[in-house]
Amino acid sequence: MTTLGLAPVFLIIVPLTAAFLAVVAPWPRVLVIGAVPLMLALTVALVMSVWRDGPISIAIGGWQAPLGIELAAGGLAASFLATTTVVMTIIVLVALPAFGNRHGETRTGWAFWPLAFMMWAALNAVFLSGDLFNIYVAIEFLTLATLALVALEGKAGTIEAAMRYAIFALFGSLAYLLGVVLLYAAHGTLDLDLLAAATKGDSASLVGAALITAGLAAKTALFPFHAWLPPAHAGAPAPASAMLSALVPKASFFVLVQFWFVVMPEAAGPLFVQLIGVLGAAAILYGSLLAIRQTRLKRLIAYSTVAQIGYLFLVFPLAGGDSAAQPWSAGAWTGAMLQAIAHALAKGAMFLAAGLVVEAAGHDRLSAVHGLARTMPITAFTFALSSVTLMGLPPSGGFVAKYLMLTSAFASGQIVWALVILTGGLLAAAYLFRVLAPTFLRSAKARADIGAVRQALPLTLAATSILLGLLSAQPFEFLQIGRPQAATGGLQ
Amino acid sequence: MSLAALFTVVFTSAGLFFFIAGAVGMIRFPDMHSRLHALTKADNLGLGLIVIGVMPQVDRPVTALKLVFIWALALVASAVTAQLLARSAAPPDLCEDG
Amino acid sequence: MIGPAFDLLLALIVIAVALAATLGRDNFGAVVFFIVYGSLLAVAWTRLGAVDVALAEAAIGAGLTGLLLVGALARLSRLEVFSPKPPGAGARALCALTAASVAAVVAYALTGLDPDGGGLTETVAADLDRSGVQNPVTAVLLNFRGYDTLLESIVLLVVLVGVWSLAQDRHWGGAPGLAQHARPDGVLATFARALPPIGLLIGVYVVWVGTSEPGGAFQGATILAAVWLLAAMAGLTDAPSVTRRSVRVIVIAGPALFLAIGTVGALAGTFLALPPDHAKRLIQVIEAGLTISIAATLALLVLGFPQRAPP
Amino acid sequence: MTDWLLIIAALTLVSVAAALWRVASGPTTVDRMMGAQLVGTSGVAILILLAPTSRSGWAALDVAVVLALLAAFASIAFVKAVSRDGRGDPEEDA
Amino acid sequence: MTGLETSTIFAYCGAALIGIGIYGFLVRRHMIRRLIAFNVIGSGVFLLFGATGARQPDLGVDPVPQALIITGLVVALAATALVVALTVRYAHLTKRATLREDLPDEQGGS
Repeated sequence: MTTLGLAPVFLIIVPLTAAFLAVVAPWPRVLVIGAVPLMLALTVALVMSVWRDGPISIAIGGWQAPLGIELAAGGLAASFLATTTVVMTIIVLVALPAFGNRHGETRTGWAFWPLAFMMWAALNAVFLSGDLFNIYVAIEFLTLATLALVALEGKAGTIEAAMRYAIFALFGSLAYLLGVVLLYAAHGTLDLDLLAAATKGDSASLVGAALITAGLAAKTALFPFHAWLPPAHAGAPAPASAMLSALVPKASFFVLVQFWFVVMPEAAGPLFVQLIGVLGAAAILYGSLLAIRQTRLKRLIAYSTVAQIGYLFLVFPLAGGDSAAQPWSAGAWTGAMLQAIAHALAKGAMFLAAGLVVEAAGHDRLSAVHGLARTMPITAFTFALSSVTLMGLPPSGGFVAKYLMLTSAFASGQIVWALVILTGGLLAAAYLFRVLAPTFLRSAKARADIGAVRQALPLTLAATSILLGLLSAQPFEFLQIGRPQAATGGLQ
Repeated sequence: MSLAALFTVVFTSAGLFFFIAGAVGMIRFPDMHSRLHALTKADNLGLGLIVIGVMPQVDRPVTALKLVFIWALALVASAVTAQLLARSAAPPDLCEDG
Repeated sequence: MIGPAFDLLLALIVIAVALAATLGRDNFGAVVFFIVYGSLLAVAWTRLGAVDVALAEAAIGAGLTGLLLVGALARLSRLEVFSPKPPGAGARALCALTAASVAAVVAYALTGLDPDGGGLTETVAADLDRSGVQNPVTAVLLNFRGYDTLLESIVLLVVLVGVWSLAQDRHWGGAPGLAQHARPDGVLATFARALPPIGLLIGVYVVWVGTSEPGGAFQGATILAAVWLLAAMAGLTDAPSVTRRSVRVIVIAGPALFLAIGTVGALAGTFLALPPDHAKRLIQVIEAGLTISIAATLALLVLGFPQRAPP
Repeated sequence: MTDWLLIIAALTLVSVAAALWRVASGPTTVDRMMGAQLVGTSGVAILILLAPTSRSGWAALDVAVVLALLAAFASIAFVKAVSRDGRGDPEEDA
Repeated sequence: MTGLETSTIFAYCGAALIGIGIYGFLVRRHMIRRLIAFNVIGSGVFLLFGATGARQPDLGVDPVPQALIITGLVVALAATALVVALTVRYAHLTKRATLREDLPDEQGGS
């Protein structure tokens, strides 16, 4: 096997090893310096391999499905893995000063690192997995690491947020697991590709699919299961918030897309895809309206996540069901995936920048951003660039994503979704200007001085989200590698 | 019916009798200490008789040994818990949830 | 005829116990019912012929989860927590309707299943002699789907980090839970001195037979954890400080060893490959490592976060 | 013989239902624990009765071993929890 | 699956347990009670899984569900332990073992 072929498994092995070491000894600096370059190299290797040779498939332990577990990475998985690598790299670099254990080991300084590396491993495990039960274990792994990070501050509010999240997450995992059980009972396999090949008109498969969808929707915080998200994402320490908001919901969304576009595309009836679309639209509008009303910086950003996640679900009415066979489906599907990536980059940048602002101001009321353009211009610029992506303005990645979805909505004659996308953009402008406009006000005095390097790190993420729009042709092409061709008949 | 089968029938029935007697005692006896007494009867005698009753059916000597071991374990555990529970001055109820 | 009658009776009792555990007003009664529930389920698993699961259910459901919940409820009641009003009759009826419809839909899904579906039984049997072990469940857990098991052992670790991180900052470096004590010559202490050797024997036996007969690392580790907790409850031993390097090495050792063996395979070409000639030995090594780490982790999880200042 | 053992097991199960009544009605928590203890022992007895009838052979006996070993633990956790300071034992308080 | 075999009886028993657990999960407020309900649902799912794997008595129980159930039991125990710890810590801080019902943000700002 070539070195390139080893990249996927080492994307799991390396962060796990780092997590083990982080449990034993509080030396994050060494771990970050050791693990980050390796992860970047492995990601480049994986992306190049997928780009050159197409989708990768690995039978773990040499046992082929259905007996064993197979890992798989096409363009979509590789893109999400690469996004994770970029976002996590910046996050761990930003987190080093705060959780550096410079004066001996502290509680948070110790706990943050195993959790961060385990979360990284869990995300990669979800994106690579080609087995329904293995995905269950990986998602539980991710959920429990998330839960611990949400509670890390140790205040009553953050622990309550963690408990609320736990209630949704536990319910979601059981629903997903029950769905998996029913699918296995009906077809005797857990492998995504083998399940895709099986005929699935029976009651167990349909009930299983519904349960899997409900479970994953609860974990992705799709409206009306969103109530846990804002307190959880806003209450965590800023680097953790960045992971939670930028990456964690993408994992369950990724599985949902795999499930509906690879495993059971034929079961996505018109009523189902429209229902999911309505929930996504509700999330966009409701999340945006609540974001406008927030008075705290991190809460506002968290509600923006509720809204931005809503866009992802428009992939179902635009590219699923009847639309799957239509010419516009590729654009809509790719647009939604680009939205996931662009949002990950922009939201990661925004939460990290917010963390710096909170650190400088000593509080997280919206007034913390007053005068930012003068006191912390790099951070103000980070806010501005990520806002461009979140609003969907050219030339950002968010623009390309929303533009692709918009044109598909028009092409398919589903004007309602186009209106929702446009309204969502206007509402995003409304809540983001509440952050951006005051940066030019006269400022209150900042309490702490934040170095230029620490400010520049989130900026690179925001800049990457813009770059995604400028280079949109290559990402578009890359996402098509191994894209499920749902339009092969059997559509309702 | 073979002798071994008859043996099993007699002893398992006797064991069952003590379990039922213990359960009836649990329901009928008025105070906690006499209920505890009923419990230990079922634990010790009921389980013991059933172990003896199943003995002729074993496949290997080691299984018989295991059966005796289970009985001994249950005997010790029940003696300890009975002792501790009897001494424990517990509040009537810890807390309620609607 | 007798078989199904027994099963039906057992199923009804299990359902009644589950109802009591969820419907009863008394919290402590609910926990007691839940412990009972675990032992009844162990019987149900035995009836189904899934003895490996029955062992796990007896050790986890009836054993460790019971310890965890009894301890937690006692701590909460000492804090005299606030009890909210129960939801109104209308809300309860709506919840009951939701729950009943989910159960009905699941039951409907079951009616559509092929009554002869054999799953992967034959596939596993066909490759069993290349797995290195004779117990098919162990073969699936440690070889065919060893990757799941690797991740699962790390899930326990992530939870341990999460639980410890709930300590107050001033307690960081202290030992988990509270110091326990008992009358040194009392029944409890005597029992706790006598039982560990027996428990150790049973735990190791359950792990050991796991390669050929029902049993394995998880069941054995749970038993070991429970026995150690008994000694801790009797004040005979105490949990070590969470900052002790040795404790941390013990909790990661098993998963790290498993990962290391998998990585060697990856460097040789296949992640987590166990060559058939060495599979048995490797599985035994992995199981031994996992047993130690899982037993330590589970025991520490039940004790909870540090509540004592470092000495 | 299989049928006979199953009949005895089923009837032991009926006695479990009686013990459950005690768990449900209390009145004290000690009564509930006692009921649970009886259910645990009955479970051990049922497993012993099932072992010769089970498809998996006498392996079911190992489940009985584990249950017998761990059945006492919940009661011990309980008596400790209700002791004076929540971490002692009833014999200290006496 | 229909009829009166061991596997069928316990498969439907599993479905019933899932329903009972969901009711408890929705109605109960005390976190320990919710955890019990969560575990009841979980055991229902596992029982259903194991029972559907035992449909052919002459083949024995499918070892794959058995292995996955053992994995699932451990994951459920881990989740339970974490939520118990969260609840105890929360009760230390607030004297509550239940979540507040109102969500301040949804009414606007906090």
